[in-house]
This record gives sequence, structure tokens and C-alpha cells, in this order.
Amino acid sequence: MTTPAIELVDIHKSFGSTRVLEGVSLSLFPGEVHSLMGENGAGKSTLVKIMAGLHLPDKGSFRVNGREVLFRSTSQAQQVGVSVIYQEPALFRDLSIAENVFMHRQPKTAYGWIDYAEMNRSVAKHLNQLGVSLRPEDPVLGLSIADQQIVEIIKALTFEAKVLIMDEPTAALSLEEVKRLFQVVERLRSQGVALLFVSHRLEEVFAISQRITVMRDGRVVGSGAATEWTTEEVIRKMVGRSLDALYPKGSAEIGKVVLRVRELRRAGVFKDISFEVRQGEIVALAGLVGAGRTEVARAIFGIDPLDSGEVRIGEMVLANHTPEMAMKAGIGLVPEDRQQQGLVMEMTTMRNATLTVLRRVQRFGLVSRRKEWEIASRWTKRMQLKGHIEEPVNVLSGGNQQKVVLAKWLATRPKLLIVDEPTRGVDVGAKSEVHRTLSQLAKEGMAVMMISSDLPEVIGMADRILVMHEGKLTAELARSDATEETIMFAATGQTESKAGDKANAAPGKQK
Amino acid sequence: MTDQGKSIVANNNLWVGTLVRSREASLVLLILALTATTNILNPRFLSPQSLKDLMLNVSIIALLVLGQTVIILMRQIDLSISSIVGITAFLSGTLFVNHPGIPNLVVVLIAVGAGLALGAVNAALIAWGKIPALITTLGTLYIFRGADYAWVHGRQVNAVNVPGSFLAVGTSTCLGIPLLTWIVLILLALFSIGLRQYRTGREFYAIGSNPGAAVLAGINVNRRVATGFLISGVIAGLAGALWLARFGTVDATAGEGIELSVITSTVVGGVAITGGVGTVVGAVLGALLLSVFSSTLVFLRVPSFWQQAFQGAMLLLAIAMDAYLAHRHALRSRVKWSHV
Amino acid sequence: MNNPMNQSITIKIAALILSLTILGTTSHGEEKEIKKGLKIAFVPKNINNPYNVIETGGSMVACKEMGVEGKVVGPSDPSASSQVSYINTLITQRESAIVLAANDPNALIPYLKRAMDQKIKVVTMDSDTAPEGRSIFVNQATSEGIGRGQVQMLAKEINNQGEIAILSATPNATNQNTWIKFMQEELQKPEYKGMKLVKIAYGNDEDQKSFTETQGLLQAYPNLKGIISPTTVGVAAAARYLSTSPLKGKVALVGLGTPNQMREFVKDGTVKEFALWSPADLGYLAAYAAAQLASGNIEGKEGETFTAGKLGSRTIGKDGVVILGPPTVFTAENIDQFNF
Amino acid sequence: MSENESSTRRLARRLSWEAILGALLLIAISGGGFINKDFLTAENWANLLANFVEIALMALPLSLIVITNEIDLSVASILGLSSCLLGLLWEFKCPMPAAIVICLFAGALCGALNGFLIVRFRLPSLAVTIGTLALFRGFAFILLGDTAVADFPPEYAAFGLGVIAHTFVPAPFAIFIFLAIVFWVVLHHTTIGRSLYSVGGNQTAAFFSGVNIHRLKMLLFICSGTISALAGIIYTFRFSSSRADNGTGFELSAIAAVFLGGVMVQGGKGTITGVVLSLLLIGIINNVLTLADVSNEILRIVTGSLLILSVLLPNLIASTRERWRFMRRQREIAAPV
Repeated sequence: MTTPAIELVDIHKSFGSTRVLEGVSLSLFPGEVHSLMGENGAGKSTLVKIMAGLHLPDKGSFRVNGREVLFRSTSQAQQVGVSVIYQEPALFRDLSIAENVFMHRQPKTAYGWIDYAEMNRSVAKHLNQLGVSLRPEDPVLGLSIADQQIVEIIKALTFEAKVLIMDEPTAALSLEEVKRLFQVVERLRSQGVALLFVSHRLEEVFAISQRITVMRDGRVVGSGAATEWTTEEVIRKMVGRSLDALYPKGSAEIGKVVLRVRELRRAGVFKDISFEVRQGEIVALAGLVGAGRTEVARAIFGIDPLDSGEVRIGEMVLANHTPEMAMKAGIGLVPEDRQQQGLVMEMTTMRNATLTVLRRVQRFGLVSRRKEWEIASRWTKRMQLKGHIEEPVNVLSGGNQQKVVLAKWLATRPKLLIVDEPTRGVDVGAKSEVHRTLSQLAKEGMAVMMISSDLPEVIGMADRILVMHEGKLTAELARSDATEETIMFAATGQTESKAGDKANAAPGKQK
Repeated sequence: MTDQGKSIVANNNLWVGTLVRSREASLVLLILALTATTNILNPRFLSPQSLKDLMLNVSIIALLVLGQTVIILMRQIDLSISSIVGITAFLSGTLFVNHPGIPNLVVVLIAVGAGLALGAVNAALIAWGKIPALITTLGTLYIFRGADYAWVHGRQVNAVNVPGSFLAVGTSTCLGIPLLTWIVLILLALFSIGLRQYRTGREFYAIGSNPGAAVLAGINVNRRVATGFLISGVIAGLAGALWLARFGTVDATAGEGIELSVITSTVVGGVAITGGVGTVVGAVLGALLLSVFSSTLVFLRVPSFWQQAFQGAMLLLAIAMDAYLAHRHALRSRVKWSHV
Repeated sequence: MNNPMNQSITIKIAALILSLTILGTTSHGEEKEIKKGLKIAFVPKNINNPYNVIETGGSMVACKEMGVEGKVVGPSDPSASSQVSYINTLITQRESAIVLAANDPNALIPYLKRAMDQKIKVVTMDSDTAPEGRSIFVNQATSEGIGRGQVQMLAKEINNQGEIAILSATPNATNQNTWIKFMQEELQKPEYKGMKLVKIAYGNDEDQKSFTETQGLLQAYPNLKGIISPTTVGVAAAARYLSTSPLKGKVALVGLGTPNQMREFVKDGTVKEFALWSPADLGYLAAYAAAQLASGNIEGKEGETFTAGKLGSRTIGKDGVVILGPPTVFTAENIDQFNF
Repeated sequence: MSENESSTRRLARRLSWEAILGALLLIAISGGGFINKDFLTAENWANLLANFVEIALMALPLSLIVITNEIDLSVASILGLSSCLLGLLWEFKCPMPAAIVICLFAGALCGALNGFLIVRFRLPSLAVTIGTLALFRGFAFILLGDTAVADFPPEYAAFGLGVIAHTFVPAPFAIFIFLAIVFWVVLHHTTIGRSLYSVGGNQTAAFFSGVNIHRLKMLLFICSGTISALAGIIYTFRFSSSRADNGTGFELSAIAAVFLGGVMVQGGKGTITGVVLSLLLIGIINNVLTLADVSNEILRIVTGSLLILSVLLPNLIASTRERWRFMRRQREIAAPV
């Protein structure tokens, strides 16, 4: 076998006290598409960032073409031929495609002027080779995400990239666009480029890769030629942790319908979304990243406008609503990104926790510190928050921050609580605290809608599971029918019957 | 589905293309229309003297607009230019007074050097002191003008003491166009080429368009931003020397308040205040439009007080229009659009 | 003459005063003592106007002669509100007297009254406030004489025919408005029925504003035959614009200007004649008036007389007005005899 | 980035900006008294306080605006416009109380225009208020042109000049004290204040928490317009003078005071106490320098430098600390790899 284009050996990486990578080894060979798979939080992104030169590994060796390297910046990586294409391309929207490709290294004419003709020629050549009908002079403004990725790929090609790493490039693409991307990938592979393809989508992985590596919890749990894998095996490896964590969803009395949505549509994002959530029920919304789950939640909460459809809380119909109105109707939303959307990092826990209930901390029009304290401490105590509530939240750990976000929503006493990835990036202790709280709340009659990519969590917590794929609901599974496999099949867009067959093929998992 | 997608993309490209091209075109049209209308109402509007005055009036603003364009392209702003003009204008005059017979070019070079030094103060504070450009240049607007007053203190340089050959720059013409305007036109051509044909020029656009991506592309953003403020300082220094040539008499107040006209011209000329978009030609046309506009007001005997209000309204109109077009474009291309 | 800058202005003014013909006769016998330890502050319209610098320069010479502690403070913009904070400070500093060139006839009154309540003597020079705001106003010449004289001067040049305009300083300047009032009265006379005042423009005593206002006047009123600019900044700026325009010699310009600023334009024919009193003498006289008041030698009543050094004795007229004397008319023939 | 912030925060915790300002203020007062015997007189303090009352008034709502990460450069133009409008109405024999109300209302309208453009069209407040800076000043000139109105009734002029009985506190300054207390209560002790900080700290999180950002910002700009108009009325009475160029350039002083008061440019931080202290500090420095016959131009340099230093110093301290930390980390990394 030839020398690998990139070879990672025993890479370790921690952020603070969190170990993200624990001894990962990976080799990419020229002329091969290597797929890297794993659940969210498995450590894929960190690995990609190390290869891109954005992070330095704590330990381990990194070889390019057999030579030991240490990237301190992305441009160093690019110079030795390692290019990365991210899910959201970082382009200059006001400049042309050709200029984006050649920024900071434009070819020059004899007089020292920028050689636009040469630039355009070179980009046009690549565009042609990739079979894309774009012109080099076109501005990037107005290009679809897929086309923007093409621009990034061409940028990588002009670096004469020997290694091309694509981090979930298809997450935001339509089927047609994916097809075109794959043609490009195929062409590059045949030219001897080593490709690393990070994806959740099983069918894509099997369609294009020669080699598959599966990661879980910062480790490689399986690696081999694509022909040696079956879909089921990949899924099993990905999720295959034992259900050791405690998911104490107790039985709760399922009551009246709290949330009923009908025919929700937001063009280009999701459509035909209808479901309901009842009192005491935890409904999970499962699916892959980019399937439109978060977007549905945002629309229900009034953050993004709906193109059509109806959101009904109890008897109240919400239309063109704002979060303020949604809150009045009794909805709470624990957003997916707690630092960007959930908390004001510089403010104290107390102020963050009462931000949603400002009306209730007043007395005679003024803020009563006592009431603030009462409300904030009631919920933070209940979740056993560590740390003083008059300290800014940015000194807290991820898990404790998540508890603050939960607390601020529970303080509104919502009828419906939407939680988006409630346990992402939190430690085990906080995780079970969150689960215990959610379960408790359901018991007290709250309706909970939970978005999660953590399948064991979904299965353990939910009474009912709705699965989304590419903006549509593809399955509704009762708790008793749900296995990681059934969910994953629906989430990867396999047809219903096929999902069933495959699930049956996995003995002992299906009832 | 794909065909449809592609046709939308193609449409957009066409549409954007015409839009970009049409900013300059529509400015030219507006200027022509305004000139024609005014000339019908008052035929003296297009008399040679009046045209000469018009060109002279716009020249110094247009010159400053060149520097400001570079700054705004990078999402920055330079309010201190008027104070730099004030200092360098008086400096040039003093040089003529204290060193009779000093070559004109030396004076201009010294003024430009002084502009560079003052620009360097801004550059250092913004690029390395990490103070937002607005605050820095607001502060230096004060400081430079204060220093100007403290230094000049009621003195005045009179036209008598400035050599005729230097004053000629502000008065005499070549091929019917004042020398001052020629200087601006030459610099306009140089800036146009610089921003279009050199890496540094393109990097100014890149930084304003997407600062994060600029860093990823390996551009030294700090250094480019600093370069921009140095350029702005140099231009302001030159403008100071030419201010003396144009007006002959300068005191400590030279140039006070013109930063607003310069910024308004630049923005009206299509340089987006959010960075990354615009050309120097457009910006200079913006300056010309405003100048023709104030001239029109004079010819139609509208009190000159109306000028300022019109200028403000035009600036608001320009940014509102830019925002509207950008918003419409965002809707058309269906980029995921977050509400916040 | 080679050096218009005012570094050595005091020396020159001293020389000038020595060489001046002493106006009026003095009788040294009735001269009263100036108190020791007086402090007099001079507040010009703004400190960076060359005219004001010459004027207060004269005041400082007088202070030196009298053994009085004098100082010049004031704002950098000619506005009444900026003067207020200086007046307040001077009250706090317990000056013996304040000499002021008022930027507004009314706005300063309450503050000046407060000063007088605290036994601080107030003298205005150049530009008056309403009489209740000061004890003595030291006037250049009779306002009536200046105003009517300007009209007569211009009428002579344009044969009593045609449209004329006035280019003034700030709209609230008391002296300017008084003169303009007398100009308008003079124009009512039948011999001037062929002359029509079409516009009063304001250059705010800023060089560039005056310059562009002149330009605007000529553009908006193509039939303009003459301009009166009773302010040194205005007349110099107007002359400069005219000297480079084809209208040079066709549009007559008269006004009040300093010989050094106007020399070039008189010699090249842009301006035939203009007038001015000696600003230094004005400041000198005001200083003496203030010192005499503060010494208790006079109270500012009509009919009182006091001595003013080289200028001899002066009598206080109606409303506490003291007159310096008739202005000098400068022409190509005599201008080289003057240097200020 | 977050580490940068946290080190700034840590610095802030260790040495509160208000404490630094307070110390500087004491130094300035004692220094002023030492340098000049006239400084510590009641009369001088009456002048000192009266001199910056308009700027102080405008700085109050401006602080709130900067806390929400916006800016309003048009305040001084609204002051000028309201002054002109008051003069014009008085000239047309409008009864004074009615004229005052109309002026305040006009100020509110100006603020509403700012708010509308910023909130509805999502335009950057910097660009919008540069535009309205010219527009409102232009309106002022259109209203009064080059003329001035000066014949205000003595009782109103007396209000502008007078002091509160038996104290050295000028009557207009009493309005400022009152409003400063109101703003202090609103910012630090009401839910509006809580919302303002959250919007400035993290606009997205505030929006997700149901804070009505649009309404909040709209209110702020209207408030800023109204108070600027009030400042214009006070200015007019103080000088018995209504002119189109009244208060030109005051926005710079107001902004300088806000930043010097510890309101962070990035939003989310700052207190009314800090702003009031910085206003006093600037006022005292100006007064001491004027008493020492330091010329007007030096005052400009001082104001400009204070503005820059108020942002530069915290930045420098934070970045030096950051660099130290970075270097240490680099050494740690370099070793094993």
C-alpha cells in the first residue's frame, strides 16, 4: 500500500477537563474517499479542526506524506495541501467566484497587476472539470450553499490539495445538489486526491466511500473498507454504547392536547409538519442535524416566521407571533446553543434566570431583589446548581449553564416546554439532573417536546418519537416501537418498509 | 428543480450585475437630469465660470472621498479627516511664510508627511489599541483640531504670502478643467486601479465583506486596516495643501465639518456602510451629485440652509435603499434567514 | 509686510502706535491716576480671527503702559454661548474689568449684569450689547458714518446703478446689523433709487464660508454690480474669489478690511477702495476706558472725559458711547503706507 | 474572545471603574482647590454645574442606548432643532408652556424617526444618526435660518440662570439631578433596566427570552429625542438665545462622557453612577483649566484624549493579560509536541 496522505496516530485532545479525543488514529490514502462517522459529540469536528490547523493536539503525531508536521494556522495546512470545506462556507459575498478562490494569492501580470484573465481561466477550467455551470465572474452573493461549497472546493483545488476534508458538506444540500457534489468528489478521487468525508447520512457514505471509520466518545470504534461494513453495523457501532445512563422517565398521566401544529411550512426549510403534544407527555423530535428539527421549534416559538400552517396552544391559535406572544401562550424554549441563544454570559445567574419573568420580580414597579432571589433560587436549587447565583454565568461549567437555561424557562411555568439538545456537551451528572427534572415536570402535567440527537436519550425519555428527514416528518414511533435502528433508518430517509426490514434483520432489537 | 434553481441564480447574477453597474450609471443619470433641469430654469448654470466653480467646489471633497472609500470598504470610519486637513493646510501656509522660496513640491510633501503621521496615530489606536474606529476618530477629530487651534492661535496665512505658482493649482485651468480637478482625476484613476488591480486593494474589499473569512484567507487584517488609515491620512494631508491652493487664506478653522459631507458623498456614491461594496468612481460621483445639488440650490436661490437637511436626507435615503436592496436580495436567494 | 503672521505683532503695533498721528488734543493736566493692581480681561468675538488679534494686541500695549495686568481669553467660535462660560469664569476670577466684543446683543446681558453686580466694570468694543449690559461702548466711528459711508463708496464706483448685495459676518453681530441698518436707510435716499439691495449673505466670519457665499451670490444674481462686505474676513474672501473670476473689475467690492489682507487685491484692481479704522487703536482705547472705569475716575455717564494715553482725551457720548475716530480709506495710492 | 471578556471582567471586579472615577474626581477637586483659590467657591460651582447641564442631560439616555449596543449621534442636532422651534413659536406668540410641550413632542418625533429607521429597516444606528445629525440640524437652519430669537420672557430666562434658593445648584441642574435619579432607578431597579442589559449583553438570548427588542429600542430613541429637546429648551433659556447652530458638536462631549463613565462600546455594561461621575470629572477638569486660563483649544484636546483613553486603558490591560496567558500556553504546547 502507498504511504498515507495523512496519518494521525494516537491523537489526544482535551478542552479544560473534558476529554474530546482519546487516542484516535486515522489514515487517509490518495485516491480514496474515507468516511468518518459518529454521533454528535463523538469528536469528529475536533479531529477535523486539528487536521485543518485550527487546534493543536495535546498528544500524538500527525504526518503528511510520511513527514511529521505541526500546523499552527490554516494557511500552513493549506500550503502542504490539506484543505477543509466546512458545512457553512466562509466566503466574501461581495466578490466574484474567481476572486474568492484566489484572495490573497491572486496571479499577477508582468506589470504587477492582478491577472483577472488568468484567474478566470483557471477557475473556469476547474468549474468545467467539475461540470458546474457557473461563471468565474459571478458574484458569490446569491449562490446557493451548494454552489458556495463548489467555490470552496475549487479553492482547495487551486492549492493543489492532496487532502480534502469535507465536514458534513451535504447537511444543507438538496438531493440534486448532493448528486452533483458526489460527481465532483468522484472526479477528485480519480485524480488521486485523498478525501475525508464527514457525514451522518448512511446512504451517502455507502455510495461514495471506499473506507469507513466510526467514532464514538472520542475513540475510533471501528474502521475498515466500505465493503466490509453493513448499514446495521455502522449504526450499531455509532450508537452502541450500553444504556448505562439512567433515563428516569416515569409514568405520567397523559392528559389534554397542549400543542397542536398543522401543516407547518417554511419554504426551503420544512413542510407538512403536523403533530400534537399532550399534557404529561414527552415527545422527542429526532433526526439528523440539518433535518429541520430546530427550525420547527424556532417557528413554533415565533422566532422565524412561518409561510403557512397553524400553531395552536390549547384553544389559542398563534399566527405571526413573536416569542413574547408564544411565552404568553405558555411555551418555553430551551435553545440548542446555550451561549449564543440561551444566556447573557456576562450577567449573573440570578438575572439570567429571571429574564423570562421580569414582570414577576417587580414590586411597586421596581425590581425586588428578594423576589428575584426567590424565583432564581427556587429552580436552581431544585436542579442542584453549583455556584453562587450572584456570579456571572460565564464562570459556570456547561452543565450548570444548561441548568440555568432550564431554570429560566421553568420559572415561566410553561404549559409546553421545548428543549433543543438539552444535554449536549454537559457532563454525566448534570445530564441525569436534566433528565430527572424533565421527567418530574412531565409528571406534574407539563407537555415536553424534546429535540435530541442522542438516541439513547430519545429512547429513554420519550413517550413518543417523531423523526424528521430533510424537512419532513418521516416516522412517528411509540416508545415501545422505538429502537436506535428504527429511528436511524427513518432519520436517514430509508423508506418505511425498508426500515422495517433492516430493523428485523437486527435480531433481538425489534419486538 | 435544479433548472429552476439555476435560473434563479443566473437571474440574480444578471440582476446584481446591473445593480452594481447601475449605481454609477444611475448617479450619472441623476447628475445629468439635475443639471439639465437647473439649466433650463437658469441658463447660466452651464456657463464656463459656473462649471469651473462647480469642479473646484467638488474637488477637495472628492479627494477626501477617495481615502474615505478605502476606510468604509473595510467597515471602518474616519471622522478625523477634517481636522487633519485643518492642520496640514495651515502647515503648508506657514512653510511658505517662514521659508519664502520653498519649492511647492516640498511643501506638498511635508503636508502629506504630516497627514501620514496623523493617520498613523489613528491606525495605531484602531489596529493595535483595538478601539473602535468611530471612537478613535471622534477623539482624534477633537485632539487634532484642538492642536490646530493651539498652534495657530488666531493667526492667518494670506494669499499674498503664498506663491502665485502654488495658488495657480487652485485657480488656473488646463483644457478647461482646473488643475486641482486634474489632480483629483489622476488620483481617482490611481485609486481605481489600486483597488481593482492590486492584491492589497482587493483585500480591502475582502475585509469589509467578511472579516472572519479574510483571516482564514491569511490576510493580515490589522495591517490592512492600519494601511487604510494611513492612506486616509495621506489623502487628508494632500487635501490640506490643496485647500491652501484653493482658498489662499487659511486659519485654524480650515475644513471644519467637512467630514460629514465626505461620508455622505461616499455612502450616496454606493459604498455600503457595512463594508465590502462600492467603487471610488461611484463615491466621487456621489460627491459630484451632492455638489451639483448644492449648486442647484444656489442657482434657484433656495436659501443655503436647506443644504444640510438635504444632505442628511440623501444619506438616509442611500443607506435605506442599500438595506432594502440587500434585504430583497436575501429573500430572493432564499438564504436561511434568521430573525435576529 | 513680509510677515503677516502675528508672532511679532505686539512689537509692530507698538511701533505703529508711536507713528500714529495723535487724534484729538490732550490736556495732561486733568489726567487722573490709574489704580494699581487692576486686572482687565479682554474677550474678543473669537480668539482666532486676525482682526481680533490685532485689536487685543493694541489692548495689551495699553495695559502695559498703564501697569495693568491684562489677559486675552475667549472662544474659538464666534458664538455668544461660548463667550458666556468665559464671562462666568472671569467673574469668578474677580477681574477688575471685562472688555468684550459681543457676539449677540441680548444673550450676554444677564451674565454681564451679574458681573456688574459684583463691581466688575464692563466695556464693549467693536460690537456692542444692549446698553444695560455695559458701562461704555468703544465704537470704531459712528455706526451711522460707517454704514452710510460704505453705501456712498460703492455708489461712486457703480454710478448709483444696479443690483448690490451685502456679505456680512454672523447674523447676530451687533455692529454688523447696526451698519446694515444704516446702509439700508442710506439706500432709501432718492439718489440711490437705481441701486437695489438683493441679498444679505452671511459668511460667519469664516474664510471659506465667506468665499463660497460670494460665489453663490454671483451665481444666483448674475446682474450683481456691487458687494459691500463690512467685515475683514468677508471682504478678503470676496476679493479673493473675484480676483480669479472673469467678473474681476466688473463687480465692485467695497468693505472694511485690513491693508495687509487687501493689498494684493487693491493692486490687481479687484478692489478700488476700502476702509478701516486702526483695530489696534480701538483695543487700546477700550483698555484705557476700562482702566479708567475700574479706577473710579469715570462712571460712563454722558459728558465725562478721560485720557487714553497716546490717543489723548475722549468724551463719553450718548448711551455711554466713545468714538475712536473716522476710518481711513485705503486705495492703491496710500495702501503701502500701512502695515497691519 | 470569551477569555478576553472574562479578563476584562475580572479586572472590572478587582477595580471597579466607578471607584477609579471617584478617586480621579477627588484628585481633580482637591487639585483644583489647590491650584486656584476661586475654585471652591459656591459661585464657581454654580457656573461649573450650569456649564455642562445640557450635555449631562443628553448623556443619560445616551448611556442606555450605548448599553444596548447602539449609538445616537443626533442628540445635539435635536437640541438645536428644539431651540429653534422654541424661538420660532415664541416669535409667533405661542404661549410659552404650549411651546415647551410642542418642542418636547418634536424631540420625541425626531427620536422616533431614528428609532423607526434603526428598528424597522435594521439600519446601523451609526449611519442613521450621522444622517439625522445633518437632517435635524438642517431643519433647524430651515426654521430660523441665520436669524436669532432672543427676547424670551424674563421669568424663563431667570429659570435658566437662577440657582435653587440658598444653594449653588443651578435650577436647570436640578432637573438633571432629578432625571439622573430616574434613570438610575430605571436602569438598575426596574425590569426595563434588566432588559436593556440583556439586549446589550446578548441580543439573541434576549430575543429568545421574549424581550421585545424593537419596542425597547424604539422607546430609547424616543426618550433620547425628548431629553435632547429638553436640553435644547434649557439651553435656550440659559442663553436667552434661539439659534440654529446652538449646541453644535455637543454630541461628542456627551459620547465622551458616556464612554468615560465606563459604559462599554460592546454594550451590556455600564452604570448611571459611572456616567454621572465622569460628567462631573469632565466638568471639573474643564472648569479648573479655564480658571487657570488654559485656552479653549487645550480643553478640546483633553476631552478627545479622555474619550480615547477611556476605551484604550481597559483594552490594553486586558490584552496584555491575554498575551501573557497565550505565551504561557504556547510554551506548554510547544513542549510535548
